[in-house]
Amino acid sequence: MAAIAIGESEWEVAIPEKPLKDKLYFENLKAKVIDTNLCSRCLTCACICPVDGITAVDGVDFPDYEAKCTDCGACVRVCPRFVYEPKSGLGSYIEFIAGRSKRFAGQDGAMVTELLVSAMEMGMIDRGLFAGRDEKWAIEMFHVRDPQQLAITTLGGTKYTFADVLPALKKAVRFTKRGVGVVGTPCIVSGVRKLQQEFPIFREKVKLVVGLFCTENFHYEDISRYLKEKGVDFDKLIKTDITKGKFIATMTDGEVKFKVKELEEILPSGCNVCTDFTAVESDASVGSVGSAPGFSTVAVREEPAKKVIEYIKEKGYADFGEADTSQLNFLIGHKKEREKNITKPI
Amino acid sequence: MEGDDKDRNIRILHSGVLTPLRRWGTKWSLWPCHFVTSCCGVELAHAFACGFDGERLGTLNMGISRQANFIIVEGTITRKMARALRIVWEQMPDPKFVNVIGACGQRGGIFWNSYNITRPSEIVPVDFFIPGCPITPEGLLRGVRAVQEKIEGRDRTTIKFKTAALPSEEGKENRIPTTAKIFAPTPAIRVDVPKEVDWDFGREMVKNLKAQLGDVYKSITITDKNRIAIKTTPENLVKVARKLSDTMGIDHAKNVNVIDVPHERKFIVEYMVSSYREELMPVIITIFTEIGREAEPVLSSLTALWESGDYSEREMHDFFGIRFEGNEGMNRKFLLAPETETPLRKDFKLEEERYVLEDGTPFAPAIELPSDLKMPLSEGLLEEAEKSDDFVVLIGPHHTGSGHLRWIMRMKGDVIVDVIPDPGYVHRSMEKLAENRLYIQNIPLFERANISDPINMNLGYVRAIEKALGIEVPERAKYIRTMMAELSRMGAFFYDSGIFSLFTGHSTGFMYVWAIREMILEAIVRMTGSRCTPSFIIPGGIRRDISDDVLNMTSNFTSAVNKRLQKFEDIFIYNPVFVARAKGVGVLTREEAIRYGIVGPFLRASGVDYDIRKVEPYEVYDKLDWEVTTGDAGDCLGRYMGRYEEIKQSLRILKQAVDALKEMPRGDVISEEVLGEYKEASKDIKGHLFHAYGNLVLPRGEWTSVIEAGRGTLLYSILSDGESNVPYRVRVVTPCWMNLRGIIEASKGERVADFWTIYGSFGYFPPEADR
Amino acid sequence: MIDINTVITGLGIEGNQVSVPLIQQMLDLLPEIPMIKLLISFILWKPFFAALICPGFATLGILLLFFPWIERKLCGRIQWRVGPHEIVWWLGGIIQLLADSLRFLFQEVIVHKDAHRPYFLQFPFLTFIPALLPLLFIPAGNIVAIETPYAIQIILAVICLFPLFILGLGWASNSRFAFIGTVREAFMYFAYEVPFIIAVLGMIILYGTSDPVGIANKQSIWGIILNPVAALTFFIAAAMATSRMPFEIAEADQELAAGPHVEYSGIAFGLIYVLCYEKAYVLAGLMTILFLGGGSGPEIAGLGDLSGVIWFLLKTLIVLTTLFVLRTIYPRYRLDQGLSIGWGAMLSLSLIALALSIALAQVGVI
Amino acid sequence: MKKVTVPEQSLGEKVVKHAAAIRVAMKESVYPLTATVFYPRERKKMPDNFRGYLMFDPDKCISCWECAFVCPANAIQMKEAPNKRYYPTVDYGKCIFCHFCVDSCSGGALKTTKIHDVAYKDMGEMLTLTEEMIEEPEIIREDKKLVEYEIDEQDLHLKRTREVDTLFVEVTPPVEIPMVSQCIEPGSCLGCRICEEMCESGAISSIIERQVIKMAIDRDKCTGCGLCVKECSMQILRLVRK
Repeated sequence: MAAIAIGESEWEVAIPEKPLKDKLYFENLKAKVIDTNLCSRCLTCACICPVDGITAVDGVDFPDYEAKCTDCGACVRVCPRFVYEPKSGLGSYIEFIAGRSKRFAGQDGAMVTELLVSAMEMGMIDRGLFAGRDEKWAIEMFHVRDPQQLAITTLGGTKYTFADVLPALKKAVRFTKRGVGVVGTPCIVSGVRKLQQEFPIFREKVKLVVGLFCTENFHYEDISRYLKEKGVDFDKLIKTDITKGKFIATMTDGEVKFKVKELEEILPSGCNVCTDFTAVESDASVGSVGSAPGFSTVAVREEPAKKVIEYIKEKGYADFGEADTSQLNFLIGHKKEREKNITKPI
Repeated sequence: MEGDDKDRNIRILHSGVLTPLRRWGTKWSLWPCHFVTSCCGVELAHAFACGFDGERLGTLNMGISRQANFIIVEGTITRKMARALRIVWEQMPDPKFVNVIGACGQRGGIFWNSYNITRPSEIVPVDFFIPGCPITPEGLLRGVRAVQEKIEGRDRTTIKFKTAALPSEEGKENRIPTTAKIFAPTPAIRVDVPKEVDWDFGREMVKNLKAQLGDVYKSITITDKNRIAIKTTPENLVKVARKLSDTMGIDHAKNVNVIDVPHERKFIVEYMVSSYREELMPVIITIFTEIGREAEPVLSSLTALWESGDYSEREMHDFFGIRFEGNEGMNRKFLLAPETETPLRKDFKLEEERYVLEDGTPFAPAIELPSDLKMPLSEGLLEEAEKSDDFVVLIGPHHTGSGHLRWIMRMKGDVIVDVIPDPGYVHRSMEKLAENRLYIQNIPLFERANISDPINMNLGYVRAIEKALGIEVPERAKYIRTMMAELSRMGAFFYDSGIFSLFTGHSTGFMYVWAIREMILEAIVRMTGSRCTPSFIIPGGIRRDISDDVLNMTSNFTSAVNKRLQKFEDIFIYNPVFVARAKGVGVLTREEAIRYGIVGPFLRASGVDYDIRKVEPYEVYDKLDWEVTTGDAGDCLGRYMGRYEEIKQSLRILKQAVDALKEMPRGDVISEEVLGEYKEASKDIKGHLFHAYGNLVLPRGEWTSVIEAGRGTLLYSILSDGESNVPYRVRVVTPCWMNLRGIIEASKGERVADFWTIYGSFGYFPPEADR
Repeated sequence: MIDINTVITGLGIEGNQVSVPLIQQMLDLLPEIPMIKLLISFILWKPFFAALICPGFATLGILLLFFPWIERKLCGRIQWRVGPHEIVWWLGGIIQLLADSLRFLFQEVIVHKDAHRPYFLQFPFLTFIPALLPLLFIPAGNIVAIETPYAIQIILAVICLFPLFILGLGWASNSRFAFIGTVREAFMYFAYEVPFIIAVLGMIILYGTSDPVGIANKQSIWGIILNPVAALTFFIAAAMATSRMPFEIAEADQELAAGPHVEYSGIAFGLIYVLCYEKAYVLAGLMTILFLGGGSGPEIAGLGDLSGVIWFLLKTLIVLTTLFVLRTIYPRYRLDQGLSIGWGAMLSLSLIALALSIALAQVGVI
Repeated sequence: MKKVTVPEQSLGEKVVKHAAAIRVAMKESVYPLTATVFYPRERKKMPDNFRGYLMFDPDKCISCWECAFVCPANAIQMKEAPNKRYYPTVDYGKCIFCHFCVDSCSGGALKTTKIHDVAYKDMGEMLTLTEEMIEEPEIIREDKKLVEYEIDEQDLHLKRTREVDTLFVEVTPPVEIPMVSQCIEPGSCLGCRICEEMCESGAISSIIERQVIKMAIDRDKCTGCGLCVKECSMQILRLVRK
């Protein structure tokens, strides 16, 4: 075993100020983010909580926090919406292309899978965090360390449900040797960035953050209830998709279609204040809008993602085409409108 | 249950006429109905053999429950055995007493959270509990004395603790730590992780395989030296197997294994196959396929090609609910568990460890006890036997000559038509427990599969770990391991000789070899501190060096044993009556032996020159001068004489190893590679075992080690996910489990009394087979 | 007042007294308390002495209490251990069997529901008839209960009844192991009985008489030296008859869990347990008479008739011990092997013995 | 390779072998090689490294919980003492005497004894609390003699001496490997102070000064038990050489 670098015996930790002085940090978080409906349920707080107390069963909460909470303030430090700086627009990018994986089949061009697997092959990361689902379409997080594991059909495809990506990230960071790749909605991407900003260990270990284009996302309990009402049988459900303003649930024996607008009644409050459609903070964001059917739109923003895309091109793992940013503008604009929903902090 | 009052027997004794006489007579005439249920039976035998001779106390071992008045429950009572215990207890005349020896029968010992063990105290009223794992003979005799005292009216625990004050100065409130076990989330399970090894023959072989198999395989990987993994689809499995069998002469399956991967909704089913052709001997080919994780997935059986995999397939059916189409034994006979229970699936959870003592919490999970006393037979067996005019006798699980399994014997006159084994009475779910324990904690666990050959059990497991980590063990440790492994092999042989002589009715033979065993155990106890369960070999070496006195003693043993062995030879081995009993009985030809999957010395007795110590040498076997013993007879006497000759070779090895150790300067006995920061502990692990090994994690992949244990090929296959400090799956195939088939086939057509000769000649040790 | 001597003479027990010179004076000195004298006369009356004391019940009783101990101790010794010891350890556990029998006596007797209850309980007692009856005909020295010229034949006849009772035990038990055990017993019965009888017959021919006292007296050279073949046959047959190793085929602890006795418990088993010792005692006594010169031996000063008794007992014990030590030397044969030994080797041996006897008788050795 | 042949016994050989077997029995009945220990009245000497009942010294215990973690049978469970520290208790109804606990005890607080012959009349009694493990327990002993196995080049001999063996042994303390916990990446520290709560020796301290938590590890007090390392949520503590 290699010699371990001698560490420090004494060190200091800067902790944030508490707006509510004599309350615990979590109570501050609750008052400022959760109770004000700002919370996006990205669960960055659950990721960092040293006692693993924060859960998201029915809204983010910390049951029994009086007994368990160590009042370290980490949750406040990492919460992207504690001091909310809404982001929007297309963001900066190096390249804006459309791609279709030759190796994987999935939603559209399966470029998310391709990006992570290629990064794994390059040795940049040794695991990717994917959202899988169980028989009831509830999300379970998946650490993919081996492209072979992607044979599981439930990993690909959109679920339109919040995934506990970030709680899984902590374990991934703990186990990883080379690095972790994360896929997530814009809120999750912001959470990861915030973690990286606060804690060097995440800077070191999280190597690739792939964002997804996102208009809104739903809580599992809400959407499953809603879909059941619409007549979707989860045992037979194969995939879900949103195209052209319609939600399509494909089952073994038919389809259920309805307008996306109808879903607004179960729209989470966190999404209601989210203005980011393209995950501007990510290394690369991927989505179906803006490219031909069967292709995914990829906005390559940072150096790591660039390297991966080059690797893919070099190996010829994917077909590439032109992406049309203009198609995105409508949705970007649509999301930007939500800025008005943000109430000013206390 | 009714009448389960602990002091009822004492009341019976103390009432009625002539009470003092009754008490006195009962006190000195406690005849134990030796309820050999598990490995403590080995130590019980030591207590009643010449080393301690329990008969001195008037306790004459009696196999028959009607005539005994004392049960010594020797360890584990599984769900299946629970009924037998109750039946035996009910059969015994009043007044009767029960002692439970060994931790398994108390709060479960190392098997405390097993899904299959019960607590005897809930089945029968127990008078005394004797701790130990296994107990020492002294402990057992202390228990007998305690019962004698109880009969006299002094009912007491024989230890008194003094309560001392604990430090009471004010301290700070402390947090309770979480478990030391780390489970990786959604682990990546892969059987065929490729590995770069220097193995030209293998690369050549892979090339040939690819050419031969054509399109029926998915991938062929070299996973380690001498290990090849072939992936195929469930449909093509039989095709691959047939090609391998036809073109390469792969003639036996060493292992059938199933791995449950719930998060990927699949089972991996793997067959480890090999050949007894000279050049292919060390190679183990793993053929594996993935099938969907349903309630009862179906896969075609390979028993038509390799009958040796038969019992392992049945076992997998019990544990995972996978149906092997074409195997007749798909009837869930192993566990006598609820029909729907598939315990080795990952969603079957065991009780979690507790690290803080809480008042009023149970220590072991409560297991539902069987409610009736029926021990079911397979349907229609009796009717069918009656029609063909066969006589059916059920032998065991509590029978002087059955060991702890049940044999259903069909006979016509004095000729055996069929013997159907009903194993699993000592199934203690080792494989499941191993998935929930740290790597280091599994060392004592696997050792308990067979405490008559503990060091080989220990060595096999540790070697699999070392193989995975690529550790080179210090030379001195290697010699000590070899020495101990040979001692253990001798112990196993003498154990089997003793049982064999008992089975042929020769109690003197039993006593003589048990005296020799007593010497072996003395050597082991001085080396390690424990008689039967040393747990002495740890990854990277051994726990500590051994002293010169012990080396001298071991060296003396190699010559001292001859005197007693000579007498044993005269009175038992060359005794014309014994020769007449064993000669020409239960013959297995070379082909039969290979087909039925016989391993070890029993296979060699049928003429196959296969000894892993030569084929794939480990430790220092290749540096020492010794020979493999084979024979052509293939009968009971051949098997026995072959093993006897092997023991003489063992003495040779032992002598050489001890001499080398005496010459060798003292040095490290644990590899510094594995100790890391704690390398000062390389001479003695004392004080740093957990530091150094608690977080041992194996690289991803399946690591298979085979060693030659006392009774044959012992295979450990550890599947690691590369992140957890607990194994994902450990599969252990013990020689006795493989030999079970041989006993059945050799018995058919022989005379009834020959069954015990055959059974004895195979050295069957049920805890090892059932695990 | 009745003269006690008259009574004694009247009963006809006067002349047939065991004479022991050593205690004769003491007896003579006994005060003239009539009852005691009568009692002593009775006890010393030879038929009575034989039936009640030696070789009869008292000796048998003591033997049964101590012989298993001797056996267990000796076997223990040969097997490098100790045997029963701790019960009174300074005497080496000599009263072990007393404890065992007391335990059996007071233990519950279980009659399981499948058993034939009356027979199951009767047979252990009935079996005592063939076991005890021969004792009346076996002389210790010159002391014998019933003196008849056909004693040997009667003994043989009664002994041959013995296995029938064992069959009864097994049948009444109604258990599969007991069933197999009894069948094996029956097979073995026929296999050893024929050579056994022929061997004895040979000796009767040799001695020209079947009166045991006469036989004993005729052995100026012991029968075992005259006809060792017959002695060997007799000994092996005795081992078979008492189910000793290597012929413990019917009981076969490891195979049949003691065969016919498997279901017996408590005192019923206790009785069966001693039965085989009783039978062995009878056979050993017979062997002593036929081959070892009965009670003959150097006169022990002052013991008179008892000298013969002691020699007889000593020889019987030696035979018994040899018979029982066999179990430490041999494993057991298989049934078919046992049968082939019985019907093959032993039958031919017995015929050779018969021929030898006839030849010797012709030559007129005796 | 060595071929084993099974014995073919001719009639003559059979007789010889019969005679050999009988000779052994006769010889042994006169000069037996008895190897029996008369247990309740004698006691076999066990080596000093014998793995028997455990004894515990609270002064040496650093409450590192390792005995509880390593125990394969979960027989060792910790119990809070009046001084708020956790000390081990042993349930002999589960203990398998592997002594992994003794070998894991870096302070040498657990040590072995030669007690192994104990009968309990009740399973509840088998739980031995910390306070009962400190002083030497008494067991019922009837032995007056000590028997030692001696194996020389000829045979096994039983050496009997008229003495009563002491069951308690002096053990050598384990090799000391001084380790200390250090923070390898202070920047990632959350300031949750779990390590401080964990530390039973009080080596880790924290001071909150306005918006800064000052963490300090006292190198002298630190026992190197590794509990803080194990529990650190960010895994930024390491054990390093002192």
